[in-house]
Amino acid sequence: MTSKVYPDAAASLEGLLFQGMTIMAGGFGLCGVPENLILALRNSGVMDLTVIGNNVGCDNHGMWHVLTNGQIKKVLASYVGENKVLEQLYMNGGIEIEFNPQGTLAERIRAGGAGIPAFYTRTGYGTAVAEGKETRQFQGEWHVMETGLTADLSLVKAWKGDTEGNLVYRKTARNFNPMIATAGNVTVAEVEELVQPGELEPDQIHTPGIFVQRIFKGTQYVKYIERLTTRPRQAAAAGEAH
Amino acid sequence: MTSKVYPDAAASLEGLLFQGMTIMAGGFGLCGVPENLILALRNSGVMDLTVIGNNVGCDNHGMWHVLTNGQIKKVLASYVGENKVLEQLYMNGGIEIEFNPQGTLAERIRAGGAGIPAFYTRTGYGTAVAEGKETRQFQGEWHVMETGLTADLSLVKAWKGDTEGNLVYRKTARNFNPMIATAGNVTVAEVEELVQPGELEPDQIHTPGIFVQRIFKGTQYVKYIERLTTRPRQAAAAGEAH
Amino acid sequence: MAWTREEMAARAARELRDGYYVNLGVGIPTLVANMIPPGIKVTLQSENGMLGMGPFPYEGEADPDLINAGKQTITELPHSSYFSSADSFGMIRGGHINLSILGGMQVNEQGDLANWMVPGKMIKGMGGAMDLVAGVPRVVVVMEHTEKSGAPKFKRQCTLPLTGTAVVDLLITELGAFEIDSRGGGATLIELADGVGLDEIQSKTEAHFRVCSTLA
Amino acid sequence: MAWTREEMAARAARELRDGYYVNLGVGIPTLVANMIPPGIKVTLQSENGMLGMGPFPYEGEADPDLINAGKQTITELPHSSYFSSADSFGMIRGGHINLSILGGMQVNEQGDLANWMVPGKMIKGMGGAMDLVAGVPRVVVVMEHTEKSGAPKFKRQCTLPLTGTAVVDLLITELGAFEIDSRGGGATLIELADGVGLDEIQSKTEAHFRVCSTLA
Repeated sequence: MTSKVYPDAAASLEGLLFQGMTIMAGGFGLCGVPENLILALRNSGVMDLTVIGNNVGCDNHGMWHVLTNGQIKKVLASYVGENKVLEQLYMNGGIEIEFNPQGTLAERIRAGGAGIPAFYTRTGYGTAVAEGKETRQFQGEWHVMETGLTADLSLVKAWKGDTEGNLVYRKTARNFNPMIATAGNVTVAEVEELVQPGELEPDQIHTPGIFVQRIFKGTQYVKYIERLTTRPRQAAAAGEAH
Repeated sequence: MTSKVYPDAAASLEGLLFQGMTIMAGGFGLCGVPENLILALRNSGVMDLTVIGNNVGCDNHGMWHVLTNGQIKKVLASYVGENKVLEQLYMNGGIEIEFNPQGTLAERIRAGGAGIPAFYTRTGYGTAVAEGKETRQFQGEWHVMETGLTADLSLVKAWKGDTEGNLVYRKTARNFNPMIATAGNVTVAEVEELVQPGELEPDQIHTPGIFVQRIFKGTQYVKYIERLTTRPRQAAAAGEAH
Repeated sequence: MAWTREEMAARAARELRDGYYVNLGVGIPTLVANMIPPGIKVTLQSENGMLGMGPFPYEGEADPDLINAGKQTITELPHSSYFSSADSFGMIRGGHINLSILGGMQVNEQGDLANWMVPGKMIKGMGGAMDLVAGVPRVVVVMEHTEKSGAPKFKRQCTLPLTGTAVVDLLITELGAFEIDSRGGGATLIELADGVGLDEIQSKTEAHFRVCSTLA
Repeated sequence: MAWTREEMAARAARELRDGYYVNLGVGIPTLVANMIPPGIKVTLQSENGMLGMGPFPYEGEADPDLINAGKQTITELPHSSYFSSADSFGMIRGGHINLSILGGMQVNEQGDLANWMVPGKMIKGMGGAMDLVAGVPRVVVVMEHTEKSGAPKFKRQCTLPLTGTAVVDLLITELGAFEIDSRGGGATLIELADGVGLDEIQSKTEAHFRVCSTLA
C-alpha cells in the first residue's frame, strides 16, 4: 500500500514541480507558513511560478526567498506590505500582482476546492476590484461575480498530522491553510508532529486526510514574529480590560 | 450584561415565533436533531411554517411532531422517506415540498450564512432541479445557479456548548447543524452539556459563539435509531474487513 | 449463469485502487465494503459527514450519534474524521472522492442516470445522489439488467426523471459490464457474465453499444 | 480644542453595545479595545481567524502561532475560538459582526470610503478592508479631518480608489462626528469636539452636510 509519508521537504516535492505552474501556500503574514516546503521550492529553482496566498512572505522570510530567487512571475494576494523586494518589483513592472480582498481570496480558494466555479459577493462592488467582472443585483443590492481558484500544487503547514494526512492546526496558524489544502491538484503538508492514526481525535480534525497526498515532519521552524507586542507584567490589571 | 443562557426549550423560543416564519433545523435523519426545541415548537402551535432541513423527521420522531400538528406549510429538504404522514400530505397536495440535492442544500445554507447570495454548481444540471434556474458554462461545463438560504430562526443541537454559545458536535451528529447555526436571523442551540467558558478548547470549537444567540441544556434525549445495524461479536474478524 | 448480487458487487470491487476514497450507495454497492481486495487501502466516505467508515457495531454497542448516509449504525476507525455536510459535499463536488458506486433505475448509452423517482409513485427525494454523480470523477452504476416485466433498463434515452446527464462511466448488471464514454463516445460491452451470450444481452438491452473485440 | 487620538477612540467606543462582536482596524481603532465601557460585554474578532482577542502577552510569553490581523502577538481568553480565514470572512460577509471601526483616507457624503491605496505610491493591497465595509452592518471610520496640507478628507466625491461605496455609517474626526445615511440620505453633523465651532468644521469640510438641531 502506498504511504503518504515522505522523509523531508525536498523528497515530498519530487516529481511535482514544473515551469509555469501555479502554487498556493498557506499562512497569514509569517504565521502558519510552510517554511520547509518554501525553502525546498526555492532550492528547486523551478521558474515562472504563479503564487497564490494571502501574503508573499516578508523581508528575509517565507515566500520572500522564492521571490528574491526570481522564480515568481505572478502573485495573487490580499496584502504584500513588509516585503520591499516585492513592492519594488511591482512598482517596476517586474512582477504581476492581482490584489484580491482577503475574504474574497479565502472564498475563491474554498470554492475552488469545493467544485464551485463562481459565486457572488458584495465585497468590492464599485471599486477597482470589480473592474472587468460581471456585476448583478440580488434583492436590490449589487454584487460582483468571483471565480473559484485551484492550483497545481498546494503547500500547507499544520501543527499535528497523522500518516493518513489528517491535519490539526494551532491557534491563528490555521488561517488560509484549510482551504488551500482542498484546492490543490496535489497537496503537500508539513507538520510539527507526525503521529499515527488514532492519535488525533476524529471530531477535532481540521483537514481530513483525503485532501493531503503527501506529508512529512518539518524541522527547524523559525516561526519569526513580525510584530512582537507585549505588556510588562506589572501592568497586568490595566491591560486585561478587554 | 445579557446572558445567552435560557432555562429550557420553551423559554428559549419566547418572543421568536410568528405565523408564516421560516425555520431551519439541524439533523440528518434522527441524528443530531434538536429534539427539545422541536417539541417546544410543536407545543407553541405557531402555524404556516416553512421548514428547511435535510429531512423532516420520521414516523413519530423529530419534526414529524410539528408536521402532524398541521403547522408546516412548506418544506425544503433533500430526502423525506420514512415519514408516511409527509409523503401522504405531499401526494395529496396538502404540503409543498421543494426538493434540493443534499449537497446543494448544505451549500445554499452555508452561502446564506456567509453572505453569498448565489453560486454555481454542476449538481442537477439537465435534471428537474435545474428547471427555471439560470444555467451557464464555466470551462466548457454546464452549471446551475443556486441561491443562498437564510431563516428567521435556526434550531441546532450540539453535544457541548458553553455559556458564550460556542458549540462542539459529536461524530455524525454534526451534519447540517454547523451551517444552519450560521444562517438564522436568530439561532437557538440545545446542548447535552452546558459548560463554562474555558472548558472547550478554542482550537476545537465547531461553531463559534457569534452565531448562537440563545442556548440551553436539553433534557430527556431519545436519540432514536432509525436503522439499528450490528454484528454478532463472534463475527468480529470477518466484519472488520474494511 | 447471470451474476449474483455478490458477483455484481465483486465486479464493482475490481474498480477499487490503492489509496482510493470511495462513496458507496445503498443496496448492492454496500456489499462492496466487504470485498476490498487484499493489499490495497480504500477509505469509505459517508456523505452525512464522515471519512473512514467502519463496520457495523457489535450488538449492544450502537451509538445513535454515529450513522451512515443510509441511517445505519456504524463504527469509526483509527483514521476516521467527521465534518459538516457542507464540507462533505465540498469534498464530493470538488472531485476529491475517487469513485462512487451507486444503484440505478435506468441508464442510457450517453451515461445519463435515473435513480431517484418514478412519477406517480411516492417521491422521497434525491438525497445526495445528484451531487455524487455530478462531482465524483468515476461513477459506477450497479443495477438489474431489466425491469421485472422484462423491459430493458439500459436504454437509448431514460424515460424516468434524471439524476444526472453523461455521468455514468461503468454499468454493471447481472449480465455483464459496459464502459460508457461520458464525453459522447457511447457505450461498449467489456465483459459478459459466465454463460451469458452476446445474443441474450443484446436482446435485453435497448441502448446501442459496441462490443469489445475480445468478446465479439 | 480638537479631540485627541484617545478622545476620538473614546467617541468610537460609545458605539459599542452589550453583546456586540466587533472588528477593529489598525491605528486609532485599536485603542478602542482598552475603552470598552464597564458593564457591557464586547467580543473582538480578528479577521485572520479568531474570536475573543485578548490583550498583548506578557513579556517573554509571545506565541508566534497567535497573532492578530495587524500581525501583533496577542493572547486568548476563556471564550476564544479559532477558525479558518474562509469561516472568518463568512462571519464578516454574512453580517454577523455587529460593528467595524476602521481608519480612512477619504470619506464622502454618501458614505463612500477610500482607505487602501494612493496611486503612484507603494501599493500594499487592501487586506480585509473591502470585506469588512461590505459585510459589517455598521461601519465607523475614525480619521484626521484634513490632510497635512489642510485639504479636506471628508469630501463630495473621493478622489482616491475606493474601498467600498455607501458603506460608512459614522465618521469621527478630531473636530466632530457625522452620521451618514448610506441609503442616500446624506450626512449630518451630530457632534462637535469641545471648543470647535460650526464655522471651523464647515471651512475644513468639502462634503455637504446637515447640522443636527442641537448644534445649530
